[in-house]
Amino acid sequence: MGADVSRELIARRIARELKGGEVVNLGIGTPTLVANYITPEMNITLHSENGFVGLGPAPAPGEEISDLVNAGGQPVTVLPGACFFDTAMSFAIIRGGHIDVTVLGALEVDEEGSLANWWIPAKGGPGMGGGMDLVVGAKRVIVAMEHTRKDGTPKIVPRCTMPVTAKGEVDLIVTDMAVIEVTREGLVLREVAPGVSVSDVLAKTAARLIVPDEVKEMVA
Amino acid sequence: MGADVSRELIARRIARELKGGEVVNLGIGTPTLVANYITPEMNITLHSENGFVGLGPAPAPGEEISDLVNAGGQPVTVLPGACFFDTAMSFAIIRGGHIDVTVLGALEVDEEGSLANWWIPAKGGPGMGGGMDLVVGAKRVIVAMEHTRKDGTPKIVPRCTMPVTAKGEVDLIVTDMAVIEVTREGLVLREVAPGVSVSDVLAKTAARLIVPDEVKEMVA
Amino acid sequence: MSKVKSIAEAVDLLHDGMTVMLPGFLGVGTPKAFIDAICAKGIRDLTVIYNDGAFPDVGFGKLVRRGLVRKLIGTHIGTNPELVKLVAEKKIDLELYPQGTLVEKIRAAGAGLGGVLTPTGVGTAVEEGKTIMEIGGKTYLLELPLHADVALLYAHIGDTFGNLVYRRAARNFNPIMATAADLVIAEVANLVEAGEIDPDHVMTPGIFVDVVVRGCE
Amino acid sequence: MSKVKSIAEAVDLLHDGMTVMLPGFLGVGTPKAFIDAICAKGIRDLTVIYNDGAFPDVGFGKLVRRGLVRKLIGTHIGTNPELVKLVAEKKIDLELYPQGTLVEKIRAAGAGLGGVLTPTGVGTAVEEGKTIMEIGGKTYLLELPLHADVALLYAHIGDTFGNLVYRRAARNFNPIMATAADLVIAEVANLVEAGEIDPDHVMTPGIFVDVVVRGCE
Repeated sequence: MGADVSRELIARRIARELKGGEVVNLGIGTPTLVANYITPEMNITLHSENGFVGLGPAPAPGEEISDLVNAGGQPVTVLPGACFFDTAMSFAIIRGGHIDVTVLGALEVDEEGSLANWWIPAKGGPGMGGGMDLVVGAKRVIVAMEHTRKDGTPKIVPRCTMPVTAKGEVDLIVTDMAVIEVTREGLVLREVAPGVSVSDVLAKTAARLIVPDEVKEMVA
Repeated sequence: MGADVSRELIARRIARELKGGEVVNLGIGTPTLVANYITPEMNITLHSENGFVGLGPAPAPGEEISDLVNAGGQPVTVLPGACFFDTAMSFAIIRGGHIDVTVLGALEVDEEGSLANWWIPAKGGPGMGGGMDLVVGAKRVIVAMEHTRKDGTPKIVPRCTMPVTAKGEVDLIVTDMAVIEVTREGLVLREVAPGVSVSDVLAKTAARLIVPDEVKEMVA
Repeated sequence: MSKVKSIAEAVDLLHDGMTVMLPGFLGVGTPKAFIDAICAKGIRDLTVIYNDGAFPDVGFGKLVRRGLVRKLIGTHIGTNPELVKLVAEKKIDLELYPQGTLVEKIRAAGAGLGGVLTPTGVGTAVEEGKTIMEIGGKTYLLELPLHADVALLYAHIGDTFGNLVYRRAARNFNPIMATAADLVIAEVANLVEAGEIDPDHVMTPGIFVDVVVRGCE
Repeated sequence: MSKVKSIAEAVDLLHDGMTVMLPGFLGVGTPKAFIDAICAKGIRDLTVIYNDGAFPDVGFGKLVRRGLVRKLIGTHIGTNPELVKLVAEKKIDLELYPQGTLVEKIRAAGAGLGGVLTPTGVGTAVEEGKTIMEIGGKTYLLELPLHADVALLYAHIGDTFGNLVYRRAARNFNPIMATAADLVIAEVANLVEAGEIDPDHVMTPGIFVDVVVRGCE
């Protein structure tokens, strides 16, 4: 499966997790692609942490507005019912539990649902931005990522080795190979991608995975 | 001196304390009268803790607007340059040191500049409202009050006997008899009202008063 | 999807014993039609978070007169002699905070903060029972979040998604209370379609509002 | 009394070594003309409170490229490779906070709070050196106020008294930083007379603003 195809699979699968009326924040990268699979009928409101809700699609070329970008700095539009606010309000929304679902990438996720997705700058990483607040504040945290690093080493590990973004806040992990739920008992394998077997997933996962009797095929 | 005349004297004298460009909050009662002696040339901005700056005079009869009242609930107007905000911002302005002068009444003031102007409701008083924040937050606190209670007993006392609004925050006391400054050394008598002698003031004050060589006549 | 309901439908979402956030300052900024509906239905035993005592026949004062209030969490009751009397007779409980503290407690609940440190009240009766902290040579009180079951807002304009615009001094506690209750009901004087309010002019984002009802001016 | 000055007059109020609050998110909401004036004059050794690294040729990035920044207090630098390199080489100091924490620290300074308790960062490197408090079974970090010598705002509309209106996502840190600096200078794209902005639409009250300069769109 190519990288684009697997990113699309992840994004489509995550879109199916969203429920009508929910307020959702999509992180940069693969999470942003989830927006492509959200239809108006789903009645989802997208939050952009730089200061608005009602995020819409990219503008037509030439119709960009300088003051209207998403959290990745790309020109965007807003939908009817959108509104703008300051950073204090934006993070009151985030930290105060008013975001139903946040979707974000990760470098590592562990058995306790802790995740690492930023790096101490002294070691070359960019800083945490708004990610730590999103992970702590959102009612539901979904991680969207490749199942392994480029060199094939597992990103789902017994215990994060990198600086964590938050402890025990992840609810669901969606990768190009599997859907894994974080439960009190540990990580439970819920679905495998088309053409991927349970043993494939186990081989590429360093963390202990609970495999229930029924593991479905991932429907995207 | 009648009560109206003395209230007017106090209000006029306090107006002379205000400097160009200052943001001022006037409490209910005598402090409100200070507004009558503020001219546009003085370039003073009045803050109303229920949510705006740029407080103007009372509207002409019949021109009251239901959503526009001052902190005493009376219909008011706003001046050009006014703006409205919510209570969080209003008290961020107050507590954050963005009010230059607050003028308010008091039941008691003491030698340390502590004041009492609310009563525990169980004992029959109304509650502190926004007064405690104003006294703590404003850069300068001016108390406007009658020098004594109606029965002639002093309101300026060695130590407040009623529940205090704040400790050591009062800067200046303006009464119908005197202007008294709160200093590190204690209360200093700065001015006496026309027709009032220093010994009159001392007789009506329970707190220790420092009397400097020069005590001016209060000019209103 | 519209959030508009009738007042009757919205009042049915309330029940006896609730903790209710009610914005307003001496009645300005308090929903009128909704208060009348609560009085008509007689939802009682309410803990109300409201700034002041209003007046006996205005806003919160109507709930008091109708005997529906068990407790007030507020800052000042002096404008309502009926309330002062009921408090003195211990028929209504009263929990007082400085106004700036009350609004920060509500904001903290809405913003997911565990508390804020305020200098207001230090050295006074307000500090009783509270954690006192010294930071950089200054003394502060730790004030904890204050949350409610329901907030009843009043806006001059509201759209079908719940975006709200307040007018003049009627804004006061409305935008803050909107963030700190499980259920948020907004009475709006003027109802418009989503998209009709300039997104820069919205004062309360619709995501905070669950139900919109038509009120009166 | 008008607060309007020329950019040259306003830049003269700054000096080397200042702590500067700069609103903006990847450059959107940052004053452009004023940044250019600082670069032209070469005011250096600045500690800048700014959300991110912007881009090398945009806003805060221009100050970095010009060698004027000693330290950044922010949340994320990944979009500016030049800054990342300077930080790695220890030529620019970096103090990182979660974005929601950074804005609350600034708000606390402006609102006279001694600090706020946030759950963000608990159990991470962010908690190092901070007071940790447990309240109601939940763990919080105490975050202290962050104040600056000067804040440089950018508004779409400003009046001669300093009342400001921001446009779309350019609002971000502007209204909060307006409250937390000794000197507040606002670059406005459109300058109007006091009274021309609807008092309900003002986003930053003019009482916070000391100087207004005309900028560009």
